[in-house]
Amino acid sequence: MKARVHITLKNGVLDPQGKAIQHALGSLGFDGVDDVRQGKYIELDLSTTDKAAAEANVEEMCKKLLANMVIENYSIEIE
Amino acid sequence: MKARVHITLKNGVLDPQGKAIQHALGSLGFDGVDDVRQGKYIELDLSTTDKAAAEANVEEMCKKLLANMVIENYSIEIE
Amino acid sequence: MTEIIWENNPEITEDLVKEHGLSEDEHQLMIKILGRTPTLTELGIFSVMWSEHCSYKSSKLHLKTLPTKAPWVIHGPGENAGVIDIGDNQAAIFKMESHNHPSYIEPYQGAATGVGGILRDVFTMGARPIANMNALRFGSPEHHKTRHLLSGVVEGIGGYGNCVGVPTVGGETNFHPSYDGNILVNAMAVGLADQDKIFLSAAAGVGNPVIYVGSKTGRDGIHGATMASAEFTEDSEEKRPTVQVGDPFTEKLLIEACIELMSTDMVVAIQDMGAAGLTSSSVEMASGGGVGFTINLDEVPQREEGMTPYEMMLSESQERMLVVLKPDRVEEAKKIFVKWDLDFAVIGEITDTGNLTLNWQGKTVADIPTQPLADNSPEYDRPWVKTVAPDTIDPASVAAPSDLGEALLKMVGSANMSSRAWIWEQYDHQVMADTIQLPGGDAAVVRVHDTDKALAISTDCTPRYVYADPFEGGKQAVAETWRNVTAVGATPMAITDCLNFGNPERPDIMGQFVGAIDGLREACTVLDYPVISGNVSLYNETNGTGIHPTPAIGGVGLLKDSSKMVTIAPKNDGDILVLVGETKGHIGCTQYLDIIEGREEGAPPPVDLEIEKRNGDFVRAQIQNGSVTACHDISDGGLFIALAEMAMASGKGMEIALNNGDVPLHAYGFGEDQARYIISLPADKLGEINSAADKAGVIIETIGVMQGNSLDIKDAMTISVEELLGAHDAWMPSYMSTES
Amino acid sequence: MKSAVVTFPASNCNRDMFDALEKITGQRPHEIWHQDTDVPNVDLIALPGGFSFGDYLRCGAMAARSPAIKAVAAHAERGGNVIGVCNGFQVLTEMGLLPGALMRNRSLKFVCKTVQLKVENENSTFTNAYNQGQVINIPVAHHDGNYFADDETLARIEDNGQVAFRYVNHSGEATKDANPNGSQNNIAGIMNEQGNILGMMPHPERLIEDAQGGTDGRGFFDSIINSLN
Ligand SMILES: Nc1ncnc2c1ncn2[C@@H]1O[C@H](COP(=O)(O)OP(=O)(O)O)[C@@H](O)[C@H]1O
Ligand SMILES: [Mg+2]
Repeated sequence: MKARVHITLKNGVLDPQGKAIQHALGSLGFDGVDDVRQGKYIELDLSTTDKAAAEANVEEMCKKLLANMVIENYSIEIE
Repeated sequence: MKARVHITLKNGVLDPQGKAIQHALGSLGFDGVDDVRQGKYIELDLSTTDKAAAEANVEEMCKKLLANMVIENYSIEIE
Repeated sequence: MTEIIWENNPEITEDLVKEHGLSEDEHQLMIKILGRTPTLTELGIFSVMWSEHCSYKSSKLHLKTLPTKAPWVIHGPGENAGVIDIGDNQAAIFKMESHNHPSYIEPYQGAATGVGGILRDVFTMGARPIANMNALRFGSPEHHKTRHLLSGVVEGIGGYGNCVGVPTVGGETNFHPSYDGNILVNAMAVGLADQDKIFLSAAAGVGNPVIYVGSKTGRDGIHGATMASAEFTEDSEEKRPTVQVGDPFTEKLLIEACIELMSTDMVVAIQDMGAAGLTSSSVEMASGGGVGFTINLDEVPQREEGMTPYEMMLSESQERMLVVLKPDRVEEAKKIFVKWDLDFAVIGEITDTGNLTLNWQGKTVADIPTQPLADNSPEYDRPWVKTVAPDTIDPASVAAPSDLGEALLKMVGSANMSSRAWIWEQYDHQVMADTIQLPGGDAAVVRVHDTDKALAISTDCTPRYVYADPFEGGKQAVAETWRNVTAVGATPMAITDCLNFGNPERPDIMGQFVGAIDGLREACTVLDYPVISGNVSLYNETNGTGIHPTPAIGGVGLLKDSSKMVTIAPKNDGDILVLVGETKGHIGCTQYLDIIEGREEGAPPPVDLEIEKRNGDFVRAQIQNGSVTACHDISDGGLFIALAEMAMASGKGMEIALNNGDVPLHAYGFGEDQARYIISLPADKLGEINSAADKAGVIIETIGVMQGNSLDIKDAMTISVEELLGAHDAWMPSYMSTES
Repeated sequence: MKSAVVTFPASNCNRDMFDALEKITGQRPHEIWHQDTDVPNVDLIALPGGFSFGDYLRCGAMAARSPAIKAVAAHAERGGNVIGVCNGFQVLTEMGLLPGALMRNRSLKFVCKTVQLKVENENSTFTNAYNQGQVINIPVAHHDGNYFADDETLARIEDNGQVAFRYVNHSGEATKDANPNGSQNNIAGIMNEQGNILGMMPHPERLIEDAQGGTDGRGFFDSIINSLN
């Protein structure tokens, strides 16, 4: 199965990258961009076919490695 | 409106970050991870309310800045 | 008096005061200063200003006793960083600071923002930063968090320093279980300025505009300063205060913009927003200049909506500065910040009231006399008990190892003595193209751009010595930086210190602090090596267990002619190796005793400062007159380790015969007697050096010659340099590539 | 030789490049700010190392879209010489002036150390002062120097002799251990087909005086000067 994980910064945590992208878009003449936030997107190919197990497993991976729980949130989709 | 952009590496392009994550997951005892690919996830807040215009605009942003078309693909969702 | 608006203001209860870390006495003093009950914003301001971190309330009394003056000291403690004269109207500006607690919670960002903060302290004075250093202590390598913390801290330091383009040229790294729950991340920055272009923080000129520049203010690290002043418990990890995220890109722009601004004559005063952000910067600038500040908080650039005055004043968002400009120069200054894409806002002006007056949404939310806030901050004479120094261990009582060569290999490949290349290769240590002594030597050396001069920098402390005997350990920390700076041929000029200790409310910990300060004072005095800046970090404890007392010292020296610099690597076969200083085989508290015998015991080696000075001055003179081809001081691990390090650095072997008399060879070789160096020289210089040593009253002895491919020590070992390198280089990469 | 150095926000080797050019050519280079829309008439434009725009989003991405870059491209179009060192190399690939891309180092870690490079093509504008196959020391300092190109591109640049420098060991072999970042074919620096644009990750400007530990970087600049005569 495939797991898709989104890792984003928690609210209120400064996002220097997002800020810089927003600024760069402005200089390239793109108007009306009020905010930009950058996160990570991770795709995992899992050998299991048990959706619940996959979900629990990926949850563990996020907590242990993929996300930095001090400043980041994660969300998981399994398919 | 919100635009969500996923930027992923093209097939065949080496992904050092994905490889490293896969390896690290293995050493942490997570079995059955066949492949990992890492990409970027960018959220944009747009002031327009015209979905088609937003889509076209973000498409331009991807081509001009957000993605490197030599190695990356992008996909856009508007909401 | 201004009418203080109470709307939206909670009642200032005793609990609320307590939560802000203020004692009852401090609460009463605050009321006395204000002449009334504080507003919430005012309570927040008092609490951070009177926190241990900002007020030095437990340490002030003792810090005052440190020597801070010398003819070459331009500004000592009291400014953002210390300043020394390095000739030709140039000045070196430096300081070291801790970022311990944030780095334990989030190692990458904690360490990164530590680097950012110390850089601002240096460039706020008008200096271009030219070198970063760090002093790091982690828990035992076996502790389950150590790898994660080490990798995050190193990446964070590199991530920030590399991006801003200031070379990270050296540091020190120890592992010890006492840091398991409380690592130490101390960062030092060194900058260069012209002496007539040094900027201070004292504000002046009623009516002058107060300008905010840099990044916007968010809700980051609110209460960081009070956190840095509180002991850790298991659940402070859970509370996870909003972590400050560093933005090195903005910092780089800020450095360039500030340097550009300061090249004009527009600036009256300037101050970075460090711990306690807008609060400490505005209070220090106002009280320092004996003036008042009126600030309109609505003008503060804000990253988030709905921020309260309390939040704005206590936010520790990074990459911000406060500037007082001359009148009518606002537009001109603004152009510079617009060019560098930084926020720029006029947020207030200088008044003659002496008060910090904060307005927000048409109301006054705080009105505090700054002089009493700054000057009447609490000062404690905390009770302390002297540390009882352990007995000296008789070298003859420690059995010899079965194989001296194996012992040496084990030591060069141990956690605490192995190569740190894994760390420094993650730091850009050559950007600016002036690094002329790379990491791995005794001191880092960076050229003063476009001159023949260079600065030598070293950070040092041996916490196990300080723990055993704070006074001797304190002396030793200073002496070791002095020795390291000397060993490259530089003249030691001054130090910065970062004093990391446990809970000062415990008399035994306070005793460590007082003892160490006494040692620092004595060493600085005898070595003519004043303290010009520093930082105190207390409450480094977890669940009541304190760290080893760690007064990290950053020493800086000057090489007037950088072509005279030497490294630890002898270059030529046939060079003679000479041991400088007396070897008695002091075995207590040594690396040998710890690594080979598993004993952390005994008195540390005593430091005779007179001999230290005599030997160092002799060695430096020989380097400066060109007699010496390489030099290495002898510290951790003793003579054998120093020889091995020289052999590894040069890739060449040596043949050594020691005259150990009745000292057992293992104690002679691994003992950590102080004030010693190994120098290498061409054979034809030997006569000259011998007579110079005689004249100076310095004990020296020829111990061998550079030759072959092995470290060959008579009656002790023959080990190929390759094997030494294998063990030395392997530990850290292999440790870091295994998962915990 | 007349030269110019482009500075982007958070370039940090611009002064190093400037000083190296000044010392070696004896003439002060021009300074180009990223927002300048025209560039002086010079023999060489250098894109320096550093972290333009923080290296946020992708290294070199934002710099490659700045106003001065259009003028740099026009200069290259006219046959003018352009070099990009480290971040400058990343900018050149992002601009599409050089093929391929620079990905995160295989180790995922920043790497700063002195490496050995083999000179692959002694006839080029940028290497003629060295000998074919010569092994030189040059420092690297980067987080994203892992050169990637698709197979076809890779074959083409190899066949055309566009590879200028390769990471090797002391004996001149392009081994895995000698490769500090995982680059394909151990590629450290490449040129465009016309041979007037070069990008490389290592920093020749950091090794031009004995005090810096050697002078192996000088040959690079000397080559460009030679090629103008
Ligand atoms: N241990 C110390 N030894 C000498 N000076 C010290 C020490 N600790 C702090 N100082 C000095 O006290 C002043 C205030 O320090 P600090 O609050 O850390 O500065 P900042 O507010 O700039 O971060 C500085 O001038 C600093 O150099
Ligand atoms: Mg400061």
